[in-house]
Amino acid sequence: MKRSIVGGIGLVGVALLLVGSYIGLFVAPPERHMGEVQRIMYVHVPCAWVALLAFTAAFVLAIGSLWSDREGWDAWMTGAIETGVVLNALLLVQGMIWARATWGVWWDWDVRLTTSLIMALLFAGILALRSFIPEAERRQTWSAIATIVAYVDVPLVYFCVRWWRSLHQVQSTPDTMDPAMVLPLRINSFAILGIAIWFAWQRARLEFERRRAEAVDPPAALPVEEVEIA
Amino acid sequence: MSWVRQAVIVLKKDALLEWRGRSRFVSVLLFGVVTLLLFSFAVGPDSSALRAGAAGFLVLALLLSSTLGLAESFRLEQEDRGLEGLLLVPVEPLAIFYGKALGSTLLLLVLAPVLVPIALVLYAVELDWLSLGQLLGIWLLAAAGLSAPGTLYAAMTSRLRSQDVVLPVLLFPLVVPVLLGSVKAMALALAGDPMEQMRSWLLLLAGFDVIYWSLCGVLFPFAIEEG
Amino acid sequence: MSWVRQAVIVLKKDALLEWRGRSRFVSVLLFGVVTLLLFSFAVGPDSSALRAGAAGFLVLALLLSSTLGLAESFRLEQEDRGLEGLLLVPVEPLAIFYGKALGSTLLLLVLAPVLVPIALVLYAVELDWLSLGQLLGIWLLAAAGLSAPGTLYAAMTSRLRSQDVVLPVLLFPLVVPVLLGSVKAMALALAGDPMEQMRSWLLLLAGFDVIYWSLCGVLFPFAIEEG
Amino acid sequence: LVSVRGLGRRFGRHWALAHVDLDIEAGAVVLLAGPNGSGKTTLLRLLAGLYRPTTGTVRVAGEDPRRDAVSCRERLAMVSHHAFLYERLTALETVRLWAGLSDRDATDEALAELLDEVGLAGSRDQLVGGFSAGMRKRLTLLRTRLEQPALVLWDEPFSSLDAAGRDLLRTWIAEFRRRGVTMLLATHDLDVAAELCDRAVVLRSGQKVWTGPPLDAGRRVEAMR
Amino acid sequence: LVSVRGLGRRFGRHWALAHVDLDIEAGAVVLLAGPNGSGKTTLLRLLAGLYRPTTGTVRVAGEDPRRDAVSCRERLAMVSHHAFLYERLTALETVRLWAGLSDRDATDEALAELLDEVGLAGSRDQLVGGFSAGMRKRLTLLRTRLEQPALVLWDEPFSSLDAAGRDLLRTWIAEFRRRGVTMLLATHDLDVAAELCDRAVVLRSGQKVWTGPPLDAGRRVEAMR
Ligand code: HEM
Ligand SMILES: Nc1ncnc2c1ncn2[C@@H]1O[C@H](COP(=O)(O)OP(=O)(O)OP(=O)(O)O)[C@@H](O)[C@H]1O
Ligand SMILES: Nc1ncnc2c1ncn2[C@@H]1O[C@H](COP(=O)(O)OP(=O)(O)OP(=O)(O)O)[C@@H](O)[C@H]1O
Ligand SMILES: [Mg+2]
Ligand SMILES: [Mg+2]
Repeated sequence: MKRSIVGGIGLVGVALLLVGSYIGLFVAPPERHMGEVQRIMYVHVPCAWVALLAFTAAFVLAIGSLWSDREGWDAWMTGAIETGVVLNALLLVQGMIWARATWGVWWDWDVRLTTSLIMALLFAGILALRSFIPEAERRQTWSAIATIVAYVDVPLVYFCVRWWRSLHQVQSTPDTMDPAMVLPLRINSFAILGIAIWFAWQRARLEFERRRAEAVDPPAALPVEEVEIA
Repeated sequence: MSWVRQAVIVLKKDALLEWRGRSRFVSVLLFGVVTLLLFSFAVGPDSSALRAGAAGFLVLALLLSSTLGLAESFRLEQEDRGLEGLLLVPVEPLAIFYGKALGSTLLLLVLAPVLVPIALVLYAVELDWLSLGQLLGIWLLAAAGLSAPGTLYAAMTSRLRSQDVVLPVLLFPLVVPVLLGSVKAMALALAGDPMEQMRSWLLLLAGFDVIYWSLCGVLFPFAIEEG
Repeated sequence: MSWVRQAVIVLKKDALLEWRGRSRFVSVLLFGVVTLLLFSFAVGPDSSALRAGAAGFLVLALLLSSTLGLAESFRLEQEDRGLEGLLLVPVEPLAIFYGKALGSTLLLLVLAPVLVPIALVLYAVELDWLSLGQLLGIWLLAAAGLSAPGTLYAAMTSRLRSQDVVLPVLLFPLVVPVLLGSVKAMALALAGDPMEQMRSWLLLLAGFDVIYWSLCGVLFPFAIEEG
Repeated sequence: LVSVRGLGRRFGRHWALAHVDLDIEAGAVVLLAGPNGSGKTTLLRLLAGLYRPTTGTVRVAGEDPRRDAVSCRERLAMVSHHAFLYERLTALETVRLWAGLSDRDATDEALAELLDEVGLAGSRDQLVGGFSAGMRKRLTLLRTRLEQPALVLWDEPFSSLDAAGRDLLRTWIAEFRRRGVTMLLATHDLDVAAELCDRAVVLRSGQKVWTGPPLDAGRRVEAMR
Repeated sequence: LVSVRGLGRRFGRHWALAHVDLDIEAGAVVLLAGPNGSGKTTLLRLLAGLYRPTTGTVRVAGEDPRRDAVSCRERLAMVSHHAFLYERLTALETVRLWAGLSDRDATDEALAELLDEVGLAGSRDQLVGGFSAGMRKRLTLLRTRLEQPALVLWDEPFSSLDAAGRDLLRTWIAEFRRRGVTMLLATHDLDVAAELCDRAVVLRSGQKVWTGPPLDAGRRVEAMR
């Protein structure tokens, strides 16, 4: 039941992605200065948004999993982090391609780019940390702690372009954008969100099952012999 | 008993151990010095490149020393489970955190009077008193910024087998803002700050310090109780 | 029993422990990567300065990784006095030395395929196949040169609690020549070698390797038996 | 004072402790016996909140030693396999540290007297890193005297001690018992311990298999071979 | 087999051992008794060449354990306070390592049988880092079986062992004795040890103060309080 709902969300996501990308590639106008490469924005920005969202979800789940040590929190948190890391990696790759096309370099130590890279390293580091800890409870607590600590970087990724001068573009609003660009951007954002939910759910379930597999049942209870004390 | 008093006792204990194992302080120091030296070998005899990188090298030496110092401090706690002994007394986890973080900050501060002059000489930088003051202020902010998350992660990784290596992996990306902020600010202090950019970097450092000194304090009890 | 066979067993044991704490290898590697990243933050966005320092940063990352790896390896030996247990079997001290030194060299070699490409990308260096080959050759020589005295040093310092402060002071001057040689040679491999200076640096490195691998082998039994 | 329900702890795929129910009224002294690896240490560490239970609950004076760690541990003292020492402190500095942290403003003379009591007067300014096995044990035993515990968890306190040390420890335990301190005593020296305890619990493969008079515990453990 | 003359060892300003003369003929079993901190461990470690003598000489089968460390240690096995384990090896891997290094080409079955003998068959693939105190001790005892020693130095081998473990160890020592292995047994369990030994040496503050029949050693140590 739950499974089919999530599967449905994923499928809708894929469908939306096709529609949105079609509009983005063939219907929306090219950008004035950058030309056709700018169309990479229709995946770049949704990836960025959903990655930030995934890490935010992981942050909330981490707080939950410190609060009550329920296993579910941990599994979902891992799913969210993995999703975020994948999207973050995609974001970096797309961004680098875009940068090569418009700025002429693959990489620049610009604040936005730097903070995004740090974000990827931080959360990938948490996944690494998890693999080093054999005990499930400790793994849960420690990765929750590391997630909360790492999350401080996430708002920085979002706001850094406003706080420091940056090569990278500052946020625009729908008012400052061509409506023909806003539509495919919106569609693709929901598309990637749907796919991300499906992916996170799969990973969370896997994590859950992994933990279940570790958890062998206790041996059958032995009888207790009680001798009266004189 | 108030945890503040406990924190002071923990700090004093660490200072005593530090003093007993002077060797350790000397070698952290030496490590810093040698790192500075190595950087100048690595970059070569081109003194303008050296001067340009001086701030960066100084901060890197600070960073590496801090990692080593913290890792060692928690190794002593694990040797005969001293930390567990503290928790059983009981010492408030908060006291352990702030005691250790403060101790680490102080240790890094003590490095300044040695490392800074060496860097200035090696890298042929000239400095007036104002800039020197700025430099030390930045040093303090950076030391504090490295110590808080460093203490948290050192406490966690000291229970892992390979703490020496896991610690930097977790810590380094986290403290990149500290690193960047202090490198930029120091470079401005060394080379002059015509465009008044220093303030924003100092704010970044101070903001980082405030956030992590409180956040890590909240998280530390969870980290340390995990048996 | 021949000490060569024992050395192999020691090496295999270390490899197994390494594998169990896979974490450790991964993190030595990550440590190297992160260090490389940090250098580029520290030096700043000026990519020509970065390119100039690429060789130096690579060697420094190698040095730091090797120190960490070796220190960790001997820490495992001290945890429950495993090393003493080996000596009592008895294992020839020579076998321990060559087993450990070889293990360390191998660990450092495995780092190359990851660290070198990253450095090349980060520091925007372009390279043909010949230079790449040279680079790896230098890497091997440097790894060996760091491992032999490093093993000796780590064995001594792992007992440091009751030993003198001088030991770290002894090691660093020992390693600096290896460092210098490999930085120079790598810089030539990266930037081209119009004046054919590479040979002399390689000879220097090879000479150091031969000397250290035999000298430290001779000294190791003394270092390890000091109780 | 102590109440344990369905307690279990798993390490990896191995259950070190399972299905343990245990109630200890205030003032009782319970002998904890069982072969090597039967889960004694694990049980004591769970009571001190040093491990998290995999299943079941632990209550010490109604509190959960994990959630309310500090207030639980104010009540208890533990002597464990590890001595909790810092190699580079002297004996006196060590007890001064412990006393300071538990807010007992003891003078150095008072502390030196305590050291004298465990026969370490001559080594008070020696670094504990150079202590012999028995001297370490003697020093760690002092923790029970510095705190004012209502519950003491002894994990093999007799090991490494010489005859004099054992006698001393025996009188201490008897003294604690007289003062109404609740105790759990895990040891393999069952003959020595039996007379000090009110009742015994025998563990086997992590499960409680027997409770009864302490004098019979030895026979019960023997029978398990 | 063992000959010690004027042996002394100083740590810092403290003499842990002084003026010790001792001769042990091949096949003799000597009980080493004395209060905590009297120098038993120090003496055994000097015999194994793990400490350098400050004064005096040590000879094992005519050789100096410092100069000819390897050939001396081929002859001897030592069970010490430390178990010499690597936390991340399993029990089987540990004995395989020891066997391999001492050039005994034992099959895994043979090694597993040895583990079974000390009751660790069920834990052969468990990492020793998770072993209980007694299980570690049991594992380290196997070192005496893997080498073919002419001299065994036992430093408190009974501590942490349960009753079954102690019995097993007693039979092992008796068996070694029958086979003519020379042994030095430092322990505080004097009643258990007395019957296993030929004679006793009592140390006090690092000096040899008494030698005599093992059954009287306990009384002699008691008298020292
Ligand atoms: C690796 C390189 C890059 C990274 C890591 C990166 C990262 C990000 C992130 C995290 C966002 C979303 C945050 C927000 O909504 O403010 C974003 C948005 C955006 N990026 Fe990038 N970016 C990169 C390269 C580029 C390049 C080369 C361009 C084009 C010159 C570009 C143009 C944009 C635009 C237009 C937005 C949307 C801003 C808005 O209007 O809200 N990015 N990028
Ligand atoms: N940290 C751990 N990791 C893995 N396994 C553990 C751990 N602690 C205990 N065990 C396992 O749990 C079981 C019980 O161990 P425990 O230390 O409680 O035994 P014990 O009764 O104290 O034994 P002993 O008398 O030898 O001290 C053993 O099989 C041990 O291997
Ligand atoms: N490495 C060392 N550094 C400093 N002092 C030491 C060292 N080893 C032993 N000593 C001192 O030497 C004395 C004898 O110690 P040793 O360990 O030989 O005693 P022991 O007879 O084995 O005692 P126990 O019965 O407690 O094991 C003690 O006073 C101890 O403090
Ligand atoms: Mg135990
Ligand atoms: Mg001893």
